[in-house]
Amino acid sequence: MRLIATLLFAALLVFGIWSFVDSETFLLGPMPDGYSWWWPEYTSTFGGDIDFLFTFISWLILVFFVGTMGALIMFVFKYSKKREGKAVFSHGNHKLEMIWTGIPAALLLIIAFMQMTTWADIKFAGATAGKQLFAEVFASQFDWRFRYPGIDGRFGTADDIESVYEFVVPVDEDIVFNLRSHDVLHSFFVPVLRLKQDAVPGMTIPVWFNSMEEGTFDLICAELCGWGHYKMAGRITVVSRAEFDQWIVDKTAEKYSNGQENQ
Amino acid sequence: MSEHEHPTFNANKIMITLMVLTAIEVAWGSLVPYDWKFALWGGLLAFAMWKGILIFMYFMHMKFEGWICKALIAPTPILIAVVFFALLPDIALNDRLIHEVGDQLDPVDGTIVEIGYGSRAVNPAAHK
Amino acid sequence: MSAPTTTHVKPGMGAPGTVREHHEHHELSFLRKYIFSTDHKVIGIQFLFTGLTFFVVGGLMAMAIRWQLAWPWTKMPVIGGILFPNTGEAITPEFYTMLFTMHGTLMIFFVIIPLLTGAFGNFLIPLMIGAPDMAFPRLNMFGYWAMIPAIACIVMSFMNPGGGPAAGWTAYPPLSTIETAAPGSLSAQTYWLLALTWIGVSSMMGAINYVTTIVKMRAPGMTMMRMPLVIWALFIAALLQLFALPVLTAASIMQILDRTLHTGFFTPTNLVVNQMNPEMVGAAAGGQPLLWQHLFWFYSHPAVYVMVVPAMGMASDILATHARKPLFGYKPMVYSLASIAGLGFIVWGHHMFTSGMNPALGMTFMVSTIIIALPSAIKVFNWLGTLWGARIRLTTPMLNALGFVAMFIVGGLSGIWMAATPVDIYIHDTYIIVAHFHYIVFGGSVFAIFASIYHWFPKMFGRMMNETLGKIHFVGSFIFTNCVFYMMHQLGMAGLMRRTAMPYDYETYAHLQPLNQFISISAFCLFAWQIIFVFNFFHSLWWGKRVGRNPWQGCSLEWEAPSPPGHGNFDHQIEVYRGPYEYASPEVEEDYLPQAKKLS
Amino acid sequence: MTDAIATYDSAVDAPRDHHPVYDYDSGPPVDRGKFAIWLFLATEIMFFTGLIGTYLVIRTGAPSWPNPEHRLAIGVTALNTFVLIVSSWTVVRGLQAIEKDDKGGLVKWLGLSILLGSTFVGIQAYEYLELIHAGALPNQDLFWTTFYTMTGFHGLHVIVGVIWLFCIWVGAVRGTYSAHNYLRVELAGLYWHFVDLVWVLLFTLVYLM
Ligand code: HEA
Ligand code: HEA
Ligand code: CUA
Ligand SMILES: [Cu+2]
Repeated sequence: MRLIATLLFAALLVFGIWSFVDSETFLLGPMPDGYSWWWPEYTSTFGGDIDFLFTFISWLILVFFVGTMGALIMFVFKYSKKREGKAVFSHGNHKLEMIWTGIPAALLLIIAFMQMTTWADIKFAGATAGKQLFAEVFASQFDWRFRYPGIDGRFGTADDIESVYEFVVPVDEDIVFNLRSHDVLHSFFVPVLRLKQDAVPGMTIPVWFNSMEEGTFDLICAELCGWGHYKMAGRITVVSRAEFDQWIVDKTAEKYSNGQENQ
Repeated sequence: MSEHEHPTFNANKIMITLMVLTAIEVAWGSLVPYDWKFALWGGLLAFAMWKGILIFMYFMHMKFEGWICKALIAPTPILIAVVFFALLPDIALNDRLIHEVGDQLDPVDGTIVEIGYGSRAVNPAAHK
Repeated sequence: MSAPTTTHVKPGMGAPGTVREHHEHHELSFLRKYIFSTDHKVIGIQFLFTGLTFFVVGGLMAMAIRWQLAWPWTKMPVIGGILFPNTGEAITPEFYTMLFTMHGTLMIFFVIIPLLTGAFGNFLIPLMIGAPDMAFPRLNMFGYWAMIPAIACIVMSFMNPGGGPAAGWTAYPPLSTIETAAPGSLSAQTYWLLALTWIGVSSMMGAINYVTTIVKMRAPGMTMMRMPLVIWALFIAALLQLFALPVLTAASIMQILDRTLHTGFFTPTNLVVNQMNPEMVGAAAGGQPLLWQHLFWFYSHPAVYVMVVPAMGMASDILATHARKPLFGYKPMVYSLASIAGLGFIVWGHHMFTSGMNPALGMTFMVSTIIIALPSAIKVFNWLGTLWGARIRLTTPMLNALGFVAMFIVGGLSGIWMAATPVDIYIHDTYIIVAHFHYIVFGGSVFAIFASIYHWFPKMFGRMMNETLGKIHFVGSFIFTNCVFYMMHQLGMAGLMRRTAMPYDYETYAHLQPLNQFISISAFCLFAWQIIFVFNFFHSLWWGKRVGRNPWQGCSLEWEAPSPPGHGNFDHQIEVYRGPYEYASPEVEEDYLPQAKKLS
Repeated sequence: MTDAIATYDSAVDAPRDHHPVYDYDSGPPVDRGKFAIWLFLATEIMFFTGLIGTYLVIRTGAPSWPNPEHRLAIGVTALNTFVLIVSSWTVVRGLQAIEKDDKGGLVKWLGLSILLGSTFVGIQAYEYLELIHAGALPNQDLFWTTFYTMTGFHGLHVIVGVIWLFCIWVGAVRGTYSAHNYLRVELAGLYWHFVDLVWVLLFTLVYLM
């Protein structure tokens, strides 16, 4: 039993380390084109900060994981052997207690401080205040709708453009949009952008991001919103500024040719 | 049976104080204009607290209780404060709320009251 | 801790050590003895059986969840025909929503909390502090009987013709309050809320009883600082319940009113759900969904500590007993338990980082959440300190307790990722969260429950559980648990969200199906493996080896009583002379020195 | 491993029959019942924290809130407040009577408290009926939502309190309580005062503010 127990716990340790060190292909070998068991590559400006924090914390907890699990395995292996005599008669050690309270406390405080600026950059009101509003995003059961100010750059005018499912944005620009819902909670989640924000009925929440790469990415609803939650998909298409302007023009033309100016 | 000599306090006096305070309170509530929030609320809250403390200390004789009963109640004021102050920024002072103002007819006296929230739109600048 | 001999005998209401005469000579009828019993041991065992029964139900639901995630929309073997005759014997999206809602609810409110505080709290508290029963035996009985309406409500909710509650165990409005938002949850959600309220009443009665008993009924010499850690843990968990639960009750009542009387606590203005505007059909509006989230988590975060704090206490006790060594750092352990509880009240916002909560508030909650990892760290290090230099007996309870420590470390450490607000933006509501809390509640609490069942089974029923079967059960459970839940981290890393009935339509998730199939197969194995436990449990109940008072050579007071203890628990007067963990004491020849043993 | 497990030895392990029950009072000098009732009151405080806290934040968050004077009959309720305060006072007098072993006094004062408590419930029921008649329902707007929830749950507490006091009163009529045995009176009183205290706050917050 002693050996089995030791091996069991050791297996968990080895497994754990392996999953960290070889995170890309862990267990199942190389994945097709860019997929991995790890986070997808980030494309937003603040993605790097988030990934850095994540990696930093990962290594920190890996150290604690290895330390504590290692000690556990060692003690189980060493002290479950049949031996003569009694166990060490000790009720604790004050100095040791101070050390293992102090070191984690310091590390935890460091983590706490490290993330404050990143958080403030992403979510604080200051990050979006006073910036040009790019679009309004409405979530509802079970689709995404995007409203653009259109050619005149103002909301609430006749040339506003509405798009369902597809959110087209220009690359390398700060995109500020208002997130709204008029039925239940939803959540705007784009894994590659490292962006998630719930849409709360009754609230208008300003959100921003800046995608550094062109491409199409999944937009996912990440908050339970009813039976169709699993299929509430959208798509973000990041294009160059020129393409984006062209898209707006095309959309406007389409709108008027369909005679849909009933705003 | 009881563990200690029972506190003797003049219950009649406390009762009369409570009565008087209530009377003043009602007067305060009706005399101070509804818009003088600070004076109205401040005064009323002070009176209510005063009365509450009188009841708590004397009628419930917490004043004469041992430390143990005090300790049992001690966490509650802290938690009350925690709940209240954590709810404030999100519910009471939430500047992301945006609702159209809905005028409603008062069911009792038929006057128009505003229920719901004013348009406190975010980023008015962004909207131009 | 080293056995001071002065006992702080404070005369209470009566003379110290009042001995009540025992008049019970007649046999109680079956009904009085096993059904309407006021005996804390019987009530504890009632909770145990109720909890385990619901564990099987909740487990079956988990299996259905896993079936859907591995082979979405395919014919469910065996039970598919019964459950879904109309949809090709496959799970429907509505049913999937109800499945995880009910799975989470049952597991938390009907399994883990009743097992930890109801079953072991009831059984252990009087025995371990040397009391004849709870302070209010009748109230205790009502505490169990308040479970019955709760069970009735949850069954009604489940059997509701339109479909079960569909808003997750967190029941976020408006999904949970507006009937058109989740077709099928018409009255089910109301029953669900009533069930929650009843279970709250049950917990509250229990908690009042536990705290009073622990404070007022300790045997002579049993000072607070000589109580076993389980008792400390149950004490603190009871306090958590007392101060947090009423807020949830208030919130559930508000939600019930929103649903039935159409009040407007959580309904914002100008809502349009499924072409229906609540105000048009006469509902009040102007409320806020976030209000519910705050009130809900104000209880439910402390509740997750209710689910782990008693488990920590049990693990501490079992580790010390089977390591034959005094617990390392008794006082720090007590203080860290208390600070987990205290801090537990100010961290609830970490469930709401991306919910639209004020970001400044988010930062505050982030700091407090990070700080709360510290007392847990102290506990882990002290458990390891206990193992150091020990003479470990690898019995089944010990193995399970070690399993608890290992998995609590994994689950707790992943909590640090989530506590970091920017990181949580990505991982909120992904499978990393699912992995995190299953590691703690299944790997942690459930393994601690297994350990406690193996450890205290002899005391409960006077018979031993089979050790060999127990070890086989542990090894398999440990392996499969890790296969299931460790791999969920990988799902979460790839961004897979929870509560998704069918993820593979998304390009981002398309490659995850094989991994999900692996997890599901492991989960089925995990479930099947529990048959060994069930067999062992019932077999030992009747045919297990008879044991004496102290089969594990433990120090705490429950081992002074006969197994199983009779009415009034102890057959001789108990006096306590030292702390609960005097193993390997040099003062005696054996390697343990019971609390109640008088040394000349 | 099993070597550690002591086998059953009927000489030491069998339970000894006909033993007394050892009941010991360890804790601080406060009665169990009183200890428990304070715990219970702590839960009640948290319950009303949930309700009143919700009201306060919803109210302060609303840019406009109807003046309660326009919607509620302050005068009647002020009278009701007096009634409840007096009932609290009579309970205190009852307790003081029984402390001096004045059994008749206890019956008298408790009876008065029950009457006053019932009056309170009656007046509140009347107020509700009037309001409902005028069309004020809890689904009207947030004012009525919070009003009915808070006063309704307080009303339920008053009803429970009246029933509780009534049970005590029956005991008092039968002469159960004496100067050496009045804990139950005190506990019921504590609950009653708590209900009174909540009303004092509610009256101010809901009716006057
Ligand atoms: C018993 C249950 C339990 C316990 C004990 C915990 C413990 C912790 N939890 Fe967990 N949690 C849940 C149950 C639990 N949780 C549940 C059920 C949910 C999801 C609810 C839902 O949405 O449905 C959840 C969700 C959840 C979230 C929300 C995630 C989200 O939805 O976005 C967060 C965020 O901060 C969090 C954090 C933590 C932290 C920091 C701890 C800490 O207490 C952990 C502390 C422990 C350790 C850190 C490990 C041991 C220590 C060491 C080995 C020493 C060294 C370590 C360091 C110095 C870092 N949890
Ligand atoms: C306390 C908690 C608990 C426990 C023990 C479990 C156990 C399990 N859970 Fe659960 N789970 C939750 C709490 C819990 N869960 C919660 C709160 C949620 C979130 C819900 C929500 O989103 O709203 C969730 C969600 C959840 C999901 C996510 C669903 C989704 O978001 O789409 C999944 C997916 O795989 C899952 C799987 C499992 C599995 C495979 C187990 C297995 O470990 C189960 C194995 C069960 C057994 C093996 C039972 C065996 C029985 C016995 C041992 C008793 C013996 C009986 C006698 C002797 C009489 N759970
Ligand atoms: Cu929309 Cu989930
Ligand atoms: Cu939490």
